[in-house]
Amino acid sequence: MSSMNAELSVNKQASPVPVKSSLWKLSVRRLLKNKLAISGLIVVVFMFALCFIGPLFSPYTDNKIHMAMMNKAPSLKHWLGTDALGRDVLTRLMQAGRISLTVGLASMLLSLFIGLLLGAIAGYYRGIVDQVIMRVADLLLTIPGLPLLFIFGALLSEWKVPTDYRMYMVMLMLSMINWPGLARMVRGQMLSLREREFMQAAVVLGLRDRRKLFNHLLPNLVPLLIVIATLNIGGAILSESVLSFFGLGVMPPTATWGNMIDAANNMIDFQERPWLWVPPGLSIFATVIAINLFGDGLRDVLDPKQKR
Amino acid sequence: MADALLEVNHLKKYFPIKAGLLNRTVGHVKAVDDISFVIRRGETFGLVGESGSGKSTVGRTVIRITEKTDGEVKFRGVDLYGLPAEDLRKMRPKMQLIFQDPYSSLNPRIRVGDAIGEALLDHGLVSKAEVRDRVLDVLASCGLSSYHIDRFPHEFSGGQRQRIGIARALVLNPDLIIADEPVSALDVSIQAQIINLFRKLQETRGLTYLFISHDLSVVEHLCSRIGVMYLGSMVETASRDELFRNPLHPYTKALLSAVPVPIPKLKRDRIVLTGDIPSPSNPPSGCKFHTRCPFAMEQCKQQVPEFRDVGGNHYVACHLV
Amino acid sequence: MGDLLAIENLKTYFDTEEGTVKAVDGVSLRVKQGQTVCIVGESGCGKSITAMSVMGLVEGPAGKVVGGRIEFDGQDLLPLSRHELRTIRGNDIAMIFQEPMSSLNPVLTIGEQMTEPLIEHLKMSRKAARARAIELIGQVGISRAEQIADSYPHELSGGMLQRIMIAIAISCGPKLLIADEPTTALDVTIQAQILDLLRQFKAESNMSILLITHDLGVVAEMADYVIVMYAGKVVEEGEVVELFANPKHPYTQGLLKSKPVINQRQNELYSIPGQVPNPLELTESCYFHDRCAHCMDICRTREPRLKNVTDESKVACWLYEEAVVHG
Amino acid sequence: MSTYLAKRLVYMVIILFAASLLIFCLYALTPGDFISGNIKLTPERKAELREIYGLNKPVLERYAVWMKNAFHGDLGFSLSQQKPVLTLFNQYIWNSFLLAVVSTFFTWLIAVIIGVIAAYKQYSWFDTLVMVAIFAAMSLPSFFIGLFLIKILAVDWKWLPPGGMLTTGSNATGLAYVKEVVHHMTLPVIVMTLLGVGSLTRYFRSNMIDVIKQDYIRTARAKGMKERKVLFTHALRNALLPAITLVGFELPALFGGSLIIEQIFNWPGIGQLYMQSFSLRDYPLLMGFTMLIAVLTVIGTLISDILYRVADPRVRL
Repeated sequence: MSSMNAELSVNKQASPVPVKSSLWKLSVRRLLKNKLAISGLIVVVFMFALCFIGPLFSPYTDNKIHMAMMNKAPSLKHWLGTDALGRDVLTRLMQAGRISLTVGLASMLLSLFIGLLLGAIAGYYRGIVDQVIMRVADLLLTIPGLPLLFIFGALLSEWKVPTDYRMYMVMLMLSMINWPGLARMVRGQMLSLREREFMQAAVVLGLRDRRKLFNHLLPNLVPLLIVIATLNIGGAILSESVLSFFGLGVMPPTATWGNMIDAANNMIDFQERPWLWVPPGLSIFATVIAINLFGDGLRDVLDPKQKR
Repeated sequence: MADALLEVNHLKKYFPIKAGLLNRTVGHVKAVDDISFVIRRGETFGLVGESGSGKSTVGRTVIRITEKTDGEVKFRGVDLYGLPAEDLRKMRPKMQLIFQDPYSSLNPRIRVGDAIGEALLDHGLVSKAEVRDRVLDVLASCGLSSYHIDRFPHEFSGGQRQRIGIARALVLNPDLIIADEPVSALDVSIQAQIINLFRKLQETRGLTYLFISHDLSVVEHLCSRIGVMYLGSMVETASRDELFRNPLHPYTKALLSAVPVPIPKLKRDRIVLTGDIPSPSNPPSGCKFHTRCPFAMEQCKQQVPEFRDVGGNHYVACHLV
Repeated sequence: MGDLLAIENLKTYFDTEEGTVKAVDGVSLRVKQGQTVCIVGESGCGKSITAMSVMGLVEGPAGKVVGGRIEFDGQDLLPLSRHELRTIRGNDIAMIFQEPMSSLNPVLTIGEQMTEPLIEHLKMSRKAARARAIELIGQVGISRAEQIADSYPHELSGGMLQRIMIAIAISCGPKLLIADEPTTALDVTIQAQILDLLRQFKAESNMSILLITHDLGVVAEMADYVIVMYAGKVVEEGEVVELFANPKHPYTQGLLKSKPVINQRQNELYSIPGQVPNPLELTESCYFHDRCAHCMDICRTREPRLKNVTDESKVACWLYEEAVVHG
Repeated sequence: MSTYLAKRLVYMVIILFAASLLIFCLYALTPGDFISGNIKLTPERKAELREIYGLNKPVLERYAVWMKNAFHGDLGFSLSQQKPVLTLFNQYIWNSFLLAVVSTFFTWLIAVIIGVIAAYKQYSWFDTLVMVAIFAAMSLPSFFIGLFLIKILAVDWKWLPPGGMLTTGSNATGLAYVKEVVHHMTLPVIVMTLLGVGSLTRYFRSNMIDVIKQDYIRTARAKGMKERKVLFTHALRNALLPAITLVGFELPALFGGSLIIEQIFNWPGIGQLYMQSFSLRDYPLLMGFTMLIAVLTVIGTLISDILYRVADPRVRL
C-alpha cells in the first residue's frame, strides 16, 4: 500500500491545482472528514458554551444558602437537584466548569510556553545549555508527580493562600509538573528537524540563524505543538480534579468539578445523593474524552508520522 | 593550476560505528579515504560509483555540511576548513548543492518564492524590492512559470521540485554547483528534461559542476571529466572521451559493461563481477577491488596501488596498468 | 503453445480522499509459456498494480479489482476464494519485489522464511524443507549455505537478499514468476548478477517471467515481448526487437529517445515535455495528448483503442487509425 | 562492565542525589510537622521531642544525616506509627504489588488481544468501537470511576465489597482467606485495568498497523502463507518486540502502589500509607516513599533503555 500511496501522491501533485493551498488548508479539509474528531470538537464547544454562557440563563446564580431547598433530588425546577446549602447543582456545575476549563487551558498554555522555550533553546543551541536544561527536566521527571503536587497543595494550605488565588497557584503547579515532558518532546523534534534535508539546504544557502530558527524550524514545529497542547488540556483538567478532590487544589466556595466530587467523601451524600457528585464526574469525563478525540484527529492530520 | 576552482587534497571522512550495549566506537566507516581531485572553472566533473563508494560524502564534505576527518578543501584558493563560521556563511552563495531527493530538500511550509529569495536577502545581495524580480527571472530560466512563485512545494511534481531546487541554488549566482544524484529520483522522461536544463544553464551561465551519480550514461552525457570511485577511493579519472574509449581500471570496465543498453539481443562481452561490494567499515587490504577483480594478482592483495598519471591526464590506481 | 496468463480488460481502482484513481484501467495482456514479458512505464502508470492484481495482493479496502478477468493456466483467478488463491500464490505463481532489504522479515532467520512455502505447498517435512532450502541457497550462487540459512536478513547485503528472494520464489517450481522492479534498488554490478540469475533459472525450468521495470535497458536485456503502459492503460505492445527498432506510439518513441545511452552521446537529449496527468482529472481522451507532438483534435476527446498494426505489435494511437488519418 | 552502562549508572546516581535533595528540601519547606500537629502535647514536650528527632537542626544538616542513614539502609523512623519506615514499607508494599501485578497482567493481555484484532480490521466498525473505547478509558478521572463503580457494584447492587482487603473482623485462613482477598481486590483491579488499558491498546494497535504495512508481510502473503500464520508468526512478533521496552516503565507502578486507587478502595497498600501519613505530616515516611518511587523510576528507565538496545534489530539477535 505504501508504494501505491507514494505513486498516487506523486500524481496528485503532478498537475498543479488552480487554487493556492497551504498545508494548513489541506489539513483543515482533512480534519473535517474525521467524524470522531469533529464530534469531539462539537462536545468541547458545547461544554465551553454551557459553562461560560449557561449561567447567564440560570435563575440560581446568587450562591446564597437556601435552607428550605437543601439536598433536593433532581426535579423540573432544579434539573440536577440542590446541595447541602440549597444551591442549584446545575448552576454550580456550570460555574465549576468555568474554573476547571480555565485551569486546564491556562496551565496547558503556561507549560507549553515553558516547554517550548526551554526545549527549543536546548534543541537549537545544544551543548552546555542543552545539558543543563535537559538535566533539570530529567530531575523533575524522576520525582513522582502526584506526591509533588500534594506537597505543593499542602504548602498552599499552610501559607493560607486566599481561595481566590489558589486557582492561579494550581495552574502554576500543574505547569511545573508538565513542562519537562513537553520540553523533551520539543527538543527531540528540533533535533530531528535539524537533520532534515531542507535544514541542510538552509545551511548550504548560508541563511542566518534567526531565519533558520523562525522561518524554517518553528513553523514545522507548530503542528506538533498544536497536537500536544490539545491533548495536554485533557490531562491538566484531570490533574486539577484529582487535586481538588483531595482538598489540595482549588477549594470551596470556589467550585470546580473536582471539589464538587468531594461530596462523595460524605457517606450519606455518596450513597443517597449521587446527583451531587456524579454530574461533575461525567462532565470531566465527557470533556476530556472529547478533547482527546479531537486531539487525536488533529494528530492524524497534522502529524501523521508521530502515531501513538 | 591557475584556473582551479576547487582543489581537494587527501580528503578523508571516517564515520565512527557505535554498536551494542556499550555504545562504543567499534570501528570506522571509511566513507572517503584519501581522495584528491581538481575541478577547473567551467568544467563538469562527474563522480561515479556504486552505493558505499563515498561519492555523496565527498560532495557533502567539500561543501562542508559534513565535517572532514582529514585533508584539505580549497575553493577559489581559500581553505574552506580554515574559515570562521561567519566567513564560511558569507562564502556559501558561491558554492551550492542540489540534493537527490526533491521532496525532502524543500521546506514544506515555505512558499517557492520565499524559498528561492530568502538567501538573497540574508546575504544582502538585492534589496527587498528587487527580490521578486530576481526570483521570477530565475524561475523562468529553470522552466517554471511566474504563477508558481506563491505556491507551496507539495503542489509540485518531483521534476518541478528539482527545478525549484536548481533555481534556489542558481539565484545566488554560484561559481560551483555540486549536484548529488539530482536525477536519480526522477522518471526517465523527466530525467531528460532536467539533464537538458543542467546543460543549458552551464552554457548560458558558465557554471562549474561537480556532478555525482551512479548512472554512467547520465554522467557520460553531461560531464567533461569523470572520476570513478570504489569503496572510498578514486580508482580512475580521465576526460570523458578517454574514459569511455579506453577505460583502464578493471572496475571501470566492469561498471561500463554492466550498464544495460536499450538494444535488444545485443551480444556484448560483459564482465560480470562476482560477489558483493565489501563493507566500507572493513575494506579489503591492498587494492580494495582485489576481492572482485577478475584479474587480481598476489601483489594486489598486499600493496595499495598508486594513483598515477598514465599520460594525457588519465589517472588510474591499478597494478595491472 | 497456449497462454499461461491471460489478463482481459483488468480494472483496479483505488478510493482516495480526493476521488477514485483508476490505477489500472482496462489492461489486457498475455504471457505465454516460457516467455518473458516486460511491462515498462513510469511511476504511477499502474504496472505494479497490475502485478499485484494477479497475485490478489491489492490492498483493500481502498484498492479493489473492479472488473476484468485474470486467467492463469486456464483458470479464472478473480472468483477464487482466499484459500484457493493462497494455494496458487507462492506455488504456481511466485513474486519478487523491489526492496530486498525490507521484503524479508527481520525477526525470522533466512532458513525459516525459506522453508515456509516448502512446508505449506509441497507438504515437506521440516527437515526435508531445510535441506532443500540449503540446496536452493547454493543454487542462487551463495556460498556457506548452512550458515546463511541460520542468519537474519540484516546480516546480508541487498544483492544477497534478492538472491534469497529468488530462491524462495523458485522453491516450489512456479510456472510464472512476477518480478516487480527486482533490480531497481541494487547497484549496476549487482543488477547484472541478478538478471543473469533470472535468465539462468528461466532457461532451466521453462517458467514464464512477468518483469515489471522502468528501465528500458533491463527490458532490452530480458524481454521477449514488451508492454508499454501510460496512466493506467497499455499504449503499445510488441515483440522486443520490433518495438525497440520501430516504436509506434509517440510516448514509446519519446521514452526511447530520452534515455541517455552509453557511447551514443547526443548534444541535447530528446525530452518529452510536461508531465504525467493527474489520475483524478482524466476525461475521455488519449491520456498522452498534452505531451504529444502529433496531437490532433480527436486525441483530446476520444480514447484510441489498442489495435494490431503488424502481426506482432499493437498500438493505441489515433495516428495509426486509417480512418482518422486519411478520412 | 561497559562504559555505556557505567556512564548511565553514574548519571543515575547523580540524578538520584539531586532528586533526594530536592525532595528533602520540599518536605522540609512544608510548614508544620507531626509534632506541632499533635494537640495533646505540651509545648515543653514538643520541644523535647523535636530535640530527640533532630527537627530543630538546620535543613542541610538534617539532610546529611538522613542521607547517611539511607545509605545504611535506614530510611528513618515513622513518627506516627513508631516503626522503622522500611519495616512499614515491607509490610504494605506487597499488598500494593498484588493489586498492581494482577491488573498489569490483565491490562497487557487485553491490550495485546484487542490491539491486534483492531489493527487487523483497521477501519472496520469494530476498530472504530475500539478506538472510542480506548479514548474513553484514557479520559476516565481515576477517583471518579472508582467511586462510581463502588456506588453501583458495591453499594447499590452489593456484588462486591466496597473496599478494604478483608471483611472487617474477619479471621479467615487458608483458601477462605485467599477467596476473601480475591473478592475484595476484584473492584480495584477492574478500575486499574480500565485506567491502564486504553493507552496500551492504542500502542499495540498502532504498532501492529505499522507492521502490517511492511513489505515482509506482503512477501509472506505472496508466498501463500495462511493468514493466521502471516498475522501471528510474521506480524505479531515484530509488533511485540518494541513493547518490551515498556516493561521497565511499569516498575514504579508495580511497586509504588497507587495513591488514588488505594485511598478510594481503602486498600492497605503503600499508596494508602502515604496518603494517611500525608495528613499527619509524617516526614520520614513521606520522604522515604517519594524517594522509593524516584529510585524505581530511574531504575525502570535504565531497564527500558537496556531492553531497547537489546531489542534493536541490529544488535537484537
